[in-house]
Amino acid sequence: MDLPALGNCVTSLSCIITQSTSGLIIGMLLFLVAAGVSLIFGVLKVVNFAHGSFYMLGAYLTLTVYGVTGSFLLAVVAAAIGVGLFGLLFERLIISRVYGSQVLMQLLVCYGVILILDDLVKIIWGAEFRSLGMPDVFLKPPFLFGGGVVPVYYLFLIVLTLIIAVLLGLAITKTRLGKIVRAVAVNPGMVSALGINTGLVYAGVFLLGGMLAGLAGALAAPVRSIVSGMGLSVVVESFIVTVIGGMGSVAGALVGSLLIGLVRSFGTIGFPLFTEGLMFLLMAVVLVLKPSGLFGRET
Amino acid sequence: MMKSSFLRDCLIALAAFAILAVLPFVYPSRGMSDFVIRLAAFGIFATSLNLLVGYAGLESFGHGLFFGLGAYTFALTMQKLGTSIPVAFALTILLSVVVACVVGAICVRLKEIYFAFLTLAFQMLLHSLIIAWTPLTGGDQGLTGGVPRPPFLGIRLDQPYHLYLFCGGLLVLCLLLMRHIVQSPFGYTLRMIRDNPARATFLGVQVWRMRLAAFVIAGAFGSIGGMVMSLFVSGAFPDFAYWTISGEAIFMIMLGGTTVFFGPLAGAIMLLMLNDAVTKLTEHYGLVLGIIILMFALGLRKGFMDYLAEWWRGRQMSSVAAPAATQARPLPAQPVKVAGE
Amino acid sequence: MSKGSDTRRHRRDFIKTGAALTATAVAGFPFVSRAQNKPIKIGMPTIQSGRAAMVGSSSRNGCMMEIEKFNAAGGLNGRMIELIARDTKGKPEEAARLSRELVNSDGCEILFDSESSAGAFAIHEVAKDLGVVVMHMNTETSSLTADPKLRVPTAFRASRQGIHDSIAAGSYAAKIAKDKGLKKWISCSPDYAYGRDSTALFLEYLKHFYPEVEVVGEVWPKLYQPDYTDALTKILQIKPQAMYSCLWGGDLTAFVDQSTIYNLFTQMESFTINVADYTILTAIKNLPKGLHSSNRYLSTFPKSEANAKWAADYRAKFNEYPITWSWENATGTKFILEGIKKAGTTEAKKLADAIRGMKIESPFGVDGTVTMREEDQTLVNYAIGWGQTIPKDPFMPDVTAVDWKVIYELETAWKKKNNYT
Amino acid sequence: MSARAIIDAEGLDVFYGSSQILFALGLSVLEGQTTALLGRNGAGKSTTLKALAGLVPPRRGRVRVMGIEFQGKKPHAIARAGIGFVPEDRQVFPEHTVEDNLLIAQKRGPNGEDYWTLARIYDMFPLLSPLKQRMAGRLSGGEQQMLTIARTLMGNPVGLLLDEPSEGLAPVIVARIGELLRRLRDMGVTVLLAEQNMHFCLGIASHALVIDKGQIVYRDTIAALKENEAVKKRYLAL
Repeated sequence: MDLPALGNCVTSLSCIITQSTSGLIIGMLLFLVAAGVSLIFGVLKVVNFAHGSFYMLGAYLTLTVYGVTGSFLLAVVAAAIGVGLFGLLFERLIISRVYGSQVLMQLLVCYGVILILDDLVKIIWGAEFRSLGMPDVFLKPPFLFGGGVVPVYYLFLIVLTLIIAVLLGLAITKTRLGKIVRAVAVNPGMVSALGINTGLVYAGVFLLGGMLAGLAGALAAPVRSIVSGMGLSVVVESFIVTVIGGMGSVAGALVGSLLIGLVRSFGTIGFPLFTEGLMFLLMAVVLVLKPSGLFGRET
Repeated sequence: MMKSSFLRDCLIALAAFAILAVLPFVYPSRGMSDFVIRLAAFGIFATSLNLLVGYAGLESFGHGLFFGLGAYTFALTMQKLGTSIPVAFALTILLSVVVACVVGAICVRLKEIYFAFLTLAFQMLLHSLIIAWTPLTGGDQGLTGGVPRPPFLGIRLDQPYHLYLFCGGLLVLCLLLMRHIVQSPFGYTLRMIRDNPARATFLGVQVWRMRLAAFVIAGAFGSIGGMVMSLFVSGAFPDFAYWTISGEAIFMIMLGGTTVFFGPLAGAIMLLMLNDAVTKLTEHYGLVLGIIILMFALGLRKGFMDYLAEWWRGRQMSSVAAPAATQARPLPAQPVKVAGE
Repeated sequence: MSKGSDTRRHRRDFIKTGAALTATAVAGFPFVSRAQNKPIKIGMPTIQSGRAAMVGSSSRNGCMMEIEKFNAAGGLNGRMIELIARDTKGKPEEAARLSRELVNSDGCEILFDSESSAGAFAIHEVAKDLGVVVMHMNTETSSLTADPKLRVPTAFRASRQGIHDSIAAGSYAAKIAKDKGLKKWISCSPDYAYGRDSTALFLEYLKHFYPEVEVVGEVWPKLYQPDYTDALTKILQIKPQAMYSCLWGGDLTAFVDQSTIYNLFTQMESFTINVADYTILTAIKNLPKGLHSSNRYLSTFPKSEANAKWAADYRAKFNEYPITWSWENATGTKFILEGIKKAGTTEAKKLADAIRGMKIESPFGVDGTVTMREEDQTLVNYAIGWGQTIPKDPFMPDVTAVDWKVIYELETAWKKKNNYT
Repeated sequence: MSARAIIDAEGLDVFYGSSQILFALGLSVLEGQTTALLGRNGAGKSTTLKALAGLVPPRRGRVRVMGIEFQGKKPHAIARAGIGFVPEDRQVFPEHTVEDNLLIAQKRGPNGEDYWTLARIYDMFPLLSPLKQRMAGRLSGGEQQMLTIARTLMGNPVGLLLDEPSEGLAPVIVARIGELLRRLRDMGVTVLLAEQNMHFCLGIASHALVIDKGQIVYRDTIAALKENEAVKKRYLAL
């Protein structure tokens, strides 16, 4: 523990700015994955442990498409769509068969898929870690403000994910489709009795979750190492976010992700050895005080 | 009637122990005895998890807490205090009971998925603690330097046959005890709570107290699994407290079945053998195991022993046409809440 | 007729096995078949899945470089080497289990430990238990061979060692620091045993050679942490003059990629000890210029024909660059094979006696040789040097070799301080 | 003019787990009529409606909507064929506003009918109009019942399955619902009305079915039932 260092940091404006932006960067990428996990859990009551693998697929797809076309934009779009479709297939062919089974059975199925995907990725792209490299557009000196530094790419990343977060939030609260999705989360039987094909809604949620995870993988590709098994830590953190924010809540996923980002960035200064423990501690506290999460519905 | 069935179980246990004792003379192989030791660790551990999942309806993601706690407490007691093995065993179980009381009291009030995540959080806290407390635990390197195995009561665990028989005997004993627990009135109360907590409360059962008791018992047995593992590898590693170890136990009980007492043991045998066979044959272990898991999970949609038991009951029903006395829980058939149900 | 003899042989085998088991039970020694024409089986618990799967492939490739030569030359009186690699998935308990199984069920007579350090300790215990020869190929944790309490007479190490690397790094970095007046240092290393030990020792020797150094901060990202933004911003906050990092593998490439967009490397001298390995050098798309690094494996250092040829052969054979695990495993294998030749047997005690203190020719040695030091059964006199990166092949054109005399001297002092003598 | 059956069922066997609720149940509801399904608590009224709506799949038997087989179809398919279901325990979406509840259910009828708009609904249910933006979970029981019926109407159904709309509500609200059902009948909507309370049905329904222990035990006009003291006493406890 290094509390004096933490004290020094929170009394210095430039440190607060830098660590907060750092928390924001970590949090926003996490949000893209966690939002899918949270929606899928909220609507389908499925613990999609394989969501980290979607993220991994996104990164690898980006690697390949970028390598072939040289266009980062194209690669990002391809990854989002590709992984979205994969999510759709995964829902239709695999996970829809264990709806209503014990949570642990769903977990087993997801684990099976993780094992298969990790190995397939290794067979297709090799066991060694890969790196995409920063696309030329973003190779510019970082911005400086308030004594803090923010690289161009991260600024792009924050703005883009914030836009997506807002759009997603609006879509889920304001559009008819979003309203239906939220209604399915509460009472799928009734929604079905009103003439709405809930199976399509389920598939759609997986499509959306897959697209977001694919996008996260694509956006992570220029800065993170791409390797089989890279989805694991992300999916574990996503579940922490989902629990903290409340299952099924987009706003909760956003706040939870940012909270985890901040815990990580300030925890590095104050509790350098125990940041992971800190995240789980936060999760435990939320579960004990308000099991449904900060933005969750009491059930 | 209760008594006589316990007596019968004791006899079966004795017979099993005798077979284990003779086995190495009939089929001499260190590989086999190593397998039995590992099976003892995971068999006890998985069965103890099923006390929670199958009998009490508490789906824990964090049972590895006790596996890790058991392994580390035992290994540390042996290394640092230099006590005899039975004393270290007793101390470890005692500590596990205390920890289980505290953690359980916090966790069992939550329902379903929240319970699962909270147990996971506690397990990961232990894992973080092990990693961070390097001077005591050796951090991520694990507790190295070996676990001493001084002789006690004529048992010399530094000799392979003794270690084998000790662990095998422990497996038989723990299974016997757990079997006794699930067949006791307490066990039936747990099942009633699992199937209908509201009814149980109505009948005056203190639901959370019963759940806590189940949690503590499962924790104590879980720590025995960890101790056996620590004896086997002669050390302890942070992996023993990582969520993957809970995951493995979950796969064992899901593969083997949650509704039959020996399901978890069958699952442990299956997963260990699968693991050993597949790693021997291919380096694409994940691919093969993943496909097998999917075949089981999507094909049977239940554990292997569950499947057998159902098939057996079906046969009996059709031949005798008598209502089957089911202690099995019907699978939740409805995928989602049906309107107006 | 043939059936009868089969049964008889079977019964004889059975009796023999039974007797062996009794012997095993009493003496704790495994039953090992010693038939003359059977292959010599070597068991290799290693990581073939998960994030560190590269360990397994490059280690096995390194071993095969030597084994194929040995077998092509006729083996040991016609007995060929058979390498059996198994996936531990990076789990120490699996490493322990597989090592036992390889010896007990598969009849392996020798173990190659190509695991991470936690796995190495587990395998070490097994070797002690079963009394087989084990060659540790990858682990750099110094205590494994330095601590006499852990010593096993049949266990050897053929890899770099943390203490050697740290002394070398300290002496090199101190020279640069003195020249450029770098006094404010920060460290950014993975938060686990290797990272902590290596960093503490580096800083100790850096101060030993240049006492004016002040450590102004430490950052400990987790192993396999995908994102280093929090660490980077903390470093930028502190504004040190120099940074030390022993991140490795995919973590290191991500760290370098992320540092680049923060312009971190233009703001301080960076001593990233593990950059100069071909996986890293080729994986990073925009390798920054001027990073200081130790050689993990470079075909240009030691600058010898043998080394260049070995690298070329390796690339031709496996269609990939050799890396540090490749040369370490090749070296370990060579010690075992030379030992077998010298002892004329695979019997554990005799083989261990043969290897102990042995000096062999090697492209990776300082003067064309490396030695398995007698006192602690670990590899010495391998090439250690430091240099600065350029973005293109040969990536690190000028490597300054570090003098082993300095290493020996400080290592002895270190051992004394830790009561390892 | 012989009216065609909007919905008819034959030989329905329905189980919950291992216990059988409906035994070879058959019924049909003719176009334009309001039929009351009467029976004591637990007789199987709700289960019958749910089976017709596809929410509880029958193990045996068949369900037809306007002559087309719908056995084994998902609830949404039956709903799209024009059968609207109003559950007994209301099941509004509590965290959606009243208007959102209505919008979710909005769809054209099976033949492209789009009679029901928000404006017409508020006209028909003046009570809901000032509550548009209120969360449905915060409405009173009577308001929720109104909303549930209104929500189902938004799907422009041809036939309505109404499960005990009067249950647990204050008399003044019950009277309003009765009035509403009469207006729907006059508009030509076909209704199957499950009720315990025969008197509530008297001014609404033209025909009556009596269900007991999962079987239809009586069918006739409601006027005839009113006079049949034996049936009333035996099956309806009146």
